[in-house]
Amino acid sequence: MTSRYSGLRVIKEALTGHKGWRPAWREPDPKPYYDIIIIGGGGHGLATAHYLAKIYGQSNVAVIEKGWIGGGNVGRNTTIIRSNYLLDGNEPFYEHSLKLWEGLEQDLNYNAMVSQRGIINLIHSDSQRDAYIRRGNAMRLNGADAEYLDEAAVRKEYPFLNFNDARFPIKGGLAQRRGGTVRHDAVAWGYARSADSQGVDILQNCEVTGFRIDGGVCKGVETSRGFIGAGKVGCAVAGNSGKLMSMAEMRLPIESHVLQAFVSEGLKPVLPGVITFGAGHFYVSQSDKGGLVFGGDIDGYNSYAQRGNLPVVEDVCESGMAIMPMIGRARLLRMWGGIMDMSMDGSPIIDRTHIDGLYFNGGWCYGGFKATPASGFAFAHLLALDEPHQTAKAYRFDRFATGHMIDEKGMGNQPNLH
Amino acid sequence: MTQVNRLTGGQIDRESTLSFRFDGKNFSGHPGDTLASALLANGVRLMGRSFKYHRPRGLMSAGSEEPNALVELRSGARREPNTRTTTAELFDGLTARSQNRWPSLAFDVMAINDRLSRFLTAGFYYKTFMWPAAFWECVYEPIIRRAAGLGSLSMQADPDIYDKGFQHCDLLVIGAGPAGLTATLTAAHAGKQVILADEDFRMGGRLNSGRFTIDDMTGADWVTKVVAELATLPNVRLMPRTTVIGAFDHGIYGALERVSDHIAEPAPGKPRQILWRITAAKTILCAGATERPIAFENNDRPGIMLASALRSYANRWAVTPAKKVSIFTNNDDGHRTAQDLHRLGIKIAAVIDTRPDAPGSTDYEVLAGAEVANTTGRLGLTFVEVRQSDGSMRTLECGALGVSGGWNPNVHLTCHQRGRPLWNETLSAFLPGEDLPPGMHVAGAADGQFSTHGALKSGQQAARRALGLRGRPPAVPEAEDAPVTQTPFWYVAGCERAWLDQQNDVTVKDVKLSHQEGFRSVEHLKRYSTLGMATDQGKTSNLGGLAIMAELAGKPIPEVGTTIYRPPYTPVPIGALAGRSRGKNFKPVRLTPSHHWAKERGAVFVEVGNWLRAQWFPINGETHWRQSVDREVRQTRASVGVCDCTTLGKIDVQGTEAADFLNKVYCNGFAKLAVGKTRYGLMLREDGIAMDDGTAARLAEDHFVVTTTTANAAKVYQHLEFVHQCLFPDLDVQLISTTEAWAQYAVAGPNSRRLLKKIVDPAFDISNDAFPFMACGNITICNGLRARLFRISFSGELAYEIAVPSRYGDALMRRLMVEGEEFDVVPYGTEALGVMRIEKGHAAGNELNGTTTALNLGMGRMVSKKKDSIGSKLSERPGLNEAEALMAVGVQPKNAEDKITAGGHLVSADGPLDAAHDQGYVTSAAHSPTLGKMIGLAFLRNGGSRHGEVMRLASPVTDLTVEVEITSAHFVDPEGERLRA
Amino acid sequence: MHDLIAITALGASEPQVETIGGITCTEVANLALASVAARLGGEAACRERLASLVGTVPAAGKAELTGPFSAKWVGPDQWMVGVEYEVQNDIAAHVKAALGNTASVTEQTDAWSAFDLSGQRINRVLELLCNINLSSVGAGSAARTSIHHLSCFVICRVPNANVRILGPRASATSLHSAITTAMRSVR
Amino acid sequence: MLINHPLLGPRDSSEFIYLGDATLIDRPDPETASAQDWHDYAYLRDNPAGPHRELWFHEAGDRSWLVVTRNTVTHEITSVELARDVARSQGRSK
Repeated sequence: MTSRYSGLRVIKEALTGHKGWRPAWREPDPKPYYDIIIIGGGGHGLATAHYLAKIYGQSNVAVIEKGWIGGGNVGRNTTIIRSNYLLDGNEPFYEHSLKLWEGLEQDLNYNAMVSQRGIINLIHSDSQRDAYIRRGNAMRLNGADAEYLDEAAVRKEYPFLNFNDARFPIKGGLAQRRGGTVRHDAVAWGYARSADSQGVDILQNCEVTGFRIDGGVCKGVETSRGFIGAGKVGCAVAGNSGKLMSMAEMRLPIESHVLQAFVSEGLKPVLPGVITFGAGHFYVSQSDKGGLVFGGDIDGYNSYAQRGNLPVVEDVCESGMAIMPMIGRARLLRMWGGIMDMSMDGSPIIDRTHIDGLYFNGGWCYGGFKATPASGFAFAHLLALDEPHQTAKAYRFDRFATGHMIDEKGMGNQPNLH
Repeated sequence: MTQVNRLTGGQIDRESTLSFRFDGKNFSGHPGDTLASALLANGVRLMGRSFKYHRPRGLMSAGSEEPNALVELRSGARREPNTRTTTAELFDGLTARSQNRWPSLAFDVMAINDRLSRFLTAGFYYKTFMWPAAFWECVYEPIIRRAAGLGSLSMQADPDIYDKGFQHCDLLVIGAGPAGLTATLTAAHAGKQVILADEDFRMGGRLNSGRFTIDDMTGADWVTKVVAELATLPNVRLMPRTTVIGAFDHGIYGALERVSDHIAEPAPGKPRQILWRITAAKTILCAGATERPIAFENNDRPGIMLASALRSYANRWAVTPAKKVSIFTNNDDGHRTAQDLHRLGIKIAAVIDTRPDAPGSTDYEVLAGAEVANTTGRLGLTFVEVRQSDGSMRTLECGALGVSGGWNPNVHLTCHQRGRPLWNETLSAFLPGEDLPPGMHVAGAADGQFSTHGALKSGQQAARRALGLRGRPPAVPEAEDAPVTQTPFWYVAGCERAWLDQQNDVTVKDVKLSHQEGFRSVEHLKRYSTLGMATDQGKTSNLGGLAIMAELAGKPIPEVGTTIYRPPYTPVPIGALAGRSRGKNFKPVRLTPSHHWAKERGAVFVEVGNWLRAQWFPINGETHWRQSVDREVRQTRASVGVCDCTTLGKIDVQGTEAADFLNKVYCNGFAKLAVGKTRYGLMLREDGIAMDDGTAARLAEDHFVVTTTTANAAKVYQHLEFVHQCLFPDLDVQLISTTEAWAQYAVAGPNSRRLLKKIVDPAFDISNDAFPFMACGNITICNGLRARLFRISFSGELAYEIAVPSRYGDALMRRLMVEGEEFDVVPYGTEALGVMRIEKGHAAGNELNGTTTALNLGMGRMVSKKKDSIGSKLSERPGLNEAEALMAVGVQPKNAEDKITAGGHLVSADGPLDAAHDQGYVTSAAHSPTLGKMIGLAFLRNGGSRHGEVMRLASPVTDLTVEVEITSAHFVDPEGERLRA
Repeated sequence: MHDLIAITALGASEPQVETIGGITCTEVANLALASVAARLGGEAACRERLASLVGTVPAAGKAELTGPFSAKWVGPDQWMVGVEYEVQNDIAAHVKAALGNTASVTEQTDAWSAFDLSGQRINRVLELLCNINLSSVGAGSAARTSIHHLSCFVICRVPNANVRILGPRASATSLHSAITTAMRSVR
Repeated sequence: MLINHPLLGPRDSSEFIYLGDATLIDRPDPETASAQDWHDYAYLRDNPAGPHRELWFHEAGDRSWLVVTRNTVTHEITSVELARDVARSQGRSK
């Protein structure tokens, strides 16, 4: 079991040569059986394990990860948290997530640097303003915070934006002050350390090669480290959901796409919070190390390659220069690609499958990071009690058959448009 | 200040002198200098501060791998933070400023962090700053953020321009060292289109930095000769100052050419840089190798640098950081550096060689089996403490220490498509793996060919292999061919504060702590300790950290992992990736045929997609847009108005089965539409949701003109082609977009017919009987101009849309204004258009928002059950047909003074204002001059049967809550008498 | 004859001509265009009649520029026919008459703006504008590609010396400025 | 990426617009298909990690819809066909 972190502890260790620090989590061997197995040692899987142990008293739990924990999308994203959603199926869920973020450090005894510096969506046209006002109102009616800023207010708060020769002038913005950023890797490590300290086994370098299903019941998983039995198996491998679930002969309302993200060289602080361009594909924030962390649209074609191509890089930088011409001489330092579970309506799925004992969590599109706590919470709830969590009732597999899509963007059944 | 450290020789032009400023002091250098070499020449060793501990730092390298000597180059709006002094070419008047220090580079108060270093270990911040919870936001984080970053932005718009371009070639050669040059020669002589790109401003690679001879000339002279020859060949494109930044799919490479960075500012109209997208059938990577350091206590002082860098500065730039230097090496190449320096008259204090069997020298002392234990010198190296083979300590006085730990091939681009480099035991280095990007070959030092001869030869061979050349190759020039072995020596045993990543201040101690806390995979190590995450992308630090982790884990290096490299090879200005698409040129503009006329009229324009449309036409005395819009509406409804609606998409649908085709893409029927008639059509997506609406006019049995909304024109055309090519390939139908071919104007209002009669040629009868509502046809106007006339109405008035070839649009508008004077004709813009369509209850973009069905829009009955059409089946799903489904309604304020806000939600009359009582939302709102109050269109649960109900319109974000009455969406002329008049 | 006065795509009464560094960009205003799409089953007949109108029917990616009537390939069994506006201002009717029911013909004259680029080594300009392998471009090649986010035709008369660029008429101003800024940067 | 257009040769992928899995050609028969068939057609995907037949539209080019066979792991393109020909070969007509 891991001992607590604290400022005093850091000082004490510093004075005694840091001899006392122990591994943040154990490296146990797999047990033959667990009550619950979570496939996927990313943010969602590790969060699920943490809440299973902490909220639902389940500790005979394993998280199995094919590589190293936190190596997927939680380790390669633009670290934004927000709950600025429009539809009733989404907003309460993401607001729940934001509330969990707000208490995360205390909950995990790990400083993931949740930084609520605010997020603003810029508005460039009248119909866009109408849509954002509708969204802001939906947020407020759901108990979240939202603020409409007119052009003058935006100019005051973000004087460095392009108000002079913008092709699509800034006409206002919708702000959520409680939005912000989080040190993404620390989220995975914090959940892992906490889950581990509550008895959860984290099994790294353990790849699932198949499900053992007899009589329509899932009995466990075949892995590169042998068969592991389980009462219930929860899949949380967004990005690779298609690959994994095909082992259970399931086809999903999901395509895998690549989303690129970028970081600039470290710069002295210039950005107050997260800014989203409304007339192109660009959103940006600045990390605590000073790098501009930014991204845009997905490349748009199915891919598991974890890398993208130049046209999207250029498109993102064009949009960036369109609203922030002062970043022209800042240099793009790193670019990377993550695999996104792009779902058919742009919203996730947290649901049972038709196979008893097999549960699914995925379809996060590129909104997965901000959802990490609530997703883990809701998935833990479903796994522990076999019924959906209050905030995740709408995330069903059958919503496409019944016509209850949750389509924030109104793009229909074309995943790369969400 | 004079150039005290300038030596003889070198590839600089001593004829002319350049002056420059660093931190306010004046210095001088020569053409051919980099800022780094010029500063060294002037005796400057201290050039920067590290990120975390603010340690004094000088040059580590002579190339783009430089982690320490970064400056803010240039001033004002052209300030470039984090610029490497080692790659910045010197120009007259250059100004540079050191970074991340206060108040000065020599005295930086933040250096206190160095004293606190034991507290600021890897990942310390994850363990603290948590109490009290509120303090993170308001106390801790602001402090951390203030310390963030190195250089700072000017916060002004980048004044320079950037171009982008495309090139195609048979062979792209990356790197103009010995291998790259022979590869290029070979391909060039074979008549291939070749591009040779090199990041340096002088081609030749390390041949410029050493004293190698090729055949009977010096390496540098050989380079000059070869480059001169290549320059004369038409099929060769030489691109110095060009960094290939990434290898992308299918042989597409990104390359950044620095066109004007070597001069004070770009010539007028000329770009600062060009981003090239090079499509190469084959590629040869000749990126060379980077020398690797050895970690030892306090190995980061100014004056301590890579031995090869010392050699480059001495040979190429004729400078040395100090008159007396030592070398610390584990291989023969370190001795080569010592010899070169000795020849140039620099005193070698000693060569410290970790190997007991180190080669001796008669020119200087060699300490075999020795190692550097520590160093001293606060702002620059003064002494080196050496632990000799017998364990005794010895102190050497010297101002510079060259460190050589062997060489790492620059395999970066081989990894850009997730290829993995392979560990090579004899070189104890990673070499290019098997899974190279398709079409890529590797040669020279990048492929582990460390001897000059080996490099020359492998370049030629790679080119022959890549291009499949036959026949006997010409002889490879004579050059040194010493066998190279590298025995790993990563760090001096027992060192703690020994830097691996100098910019991010990651030391051996930090790697040990990461291991102790379980962050043992290379991915965890990087993320936890920030090793290799600095602006140098870990070029000199990753392998050292990896090696130490491997030792701690008791595993071979490849098992701990290889960090796979991603683009860009070196950081790229965001402006260069954006190119010309910025500011007003971010996206092309689309102008309507009446644009120039409208501009004369003083119209206010609005962006609609890429279109610029007249929003309203203010006239004298009008101080508020509402006045203009109300007038335009009133005048149109009272007499006649004209509006440019060219932006609506127009698609020509022809073919003997055109009608059958439209029957499939519209949910309502078109088979029976008569020639000369127009019909409103609603298009669904296959998922049953409304995609777009418009009209289809049947000009002939086999000819329709379909209109789309402005926003969806491209999407609808794409959809129609999909339905035709992919679903019904044997329908005889042809689709052509003709949006811009025709200038199309709405002429609306009770007097519209009388106005049109004045321009429509008499041969065409447009009376109500001859040309009733929804009629259409080809006509001529103004005595013979071809035109099309459609009797359709968006405003609800008697109205037409008339179309003429675009070139005559301007003239037609002017003519309508003249002929219309007697009717007091008014031009109206998109605002008045919007007001009138809301008054009439017509759906538009705000209603067709991608989530609404025909049912929601009040057109449920339009979806024909008699035929199959796109979307008809899935529109039948229960969730889309619930009793509580949203239905289009109108809303009016109970109190006529009250405001209606689009985006406001309809909440039940009583109960709390919350999601549970949310019943719908307002999509569009406007002030109706006709009704004298604000009105809106909305979607309301089961709205069809709730007319007359009173609800609350709540818009918390605009601080609005008003009582509204639910009404029909048709506020004006619900029976449609006017448009049939 | 009607008395309405036409304006060019750039909005003036006369075509615009600009010469920068030995390269000239000329707005072309006297070009009449009609698109031709063969009817299903009428492909062969359509080609036959089209040949008699324009000479040889251009293959994919090619243009026929010899006779008074030019033609370029725009898609499978689709071509664009051009002629000087003065010669035939109602080109659609003329072409339809020639092709009868073998093809659908659509007036395209004012859907496009055209610019002739001529001078020394104009490939230096083109390589900044569009992704075409210029070394493989010969006389009579007609590529459709993106220029400054616009879908354009690049039709080669004399390699590296004379090309015609067709772009959407409504965006003529943006296209023209993209071409001339590129001319400036290679000057 | 480069898409080797069957008529025009290699063209940059930025000239194209991507739609998705080529099974979108197999629109169910409105006469016989069940609600389940329509759901599966519109919403379920194989989403393979490997060769994938997919639809691209040459938007800035000749307006052809293409069926491209591309490996979703390596991005290697092994075949490009005109969607119209593919549709016909799969029995689609009018």
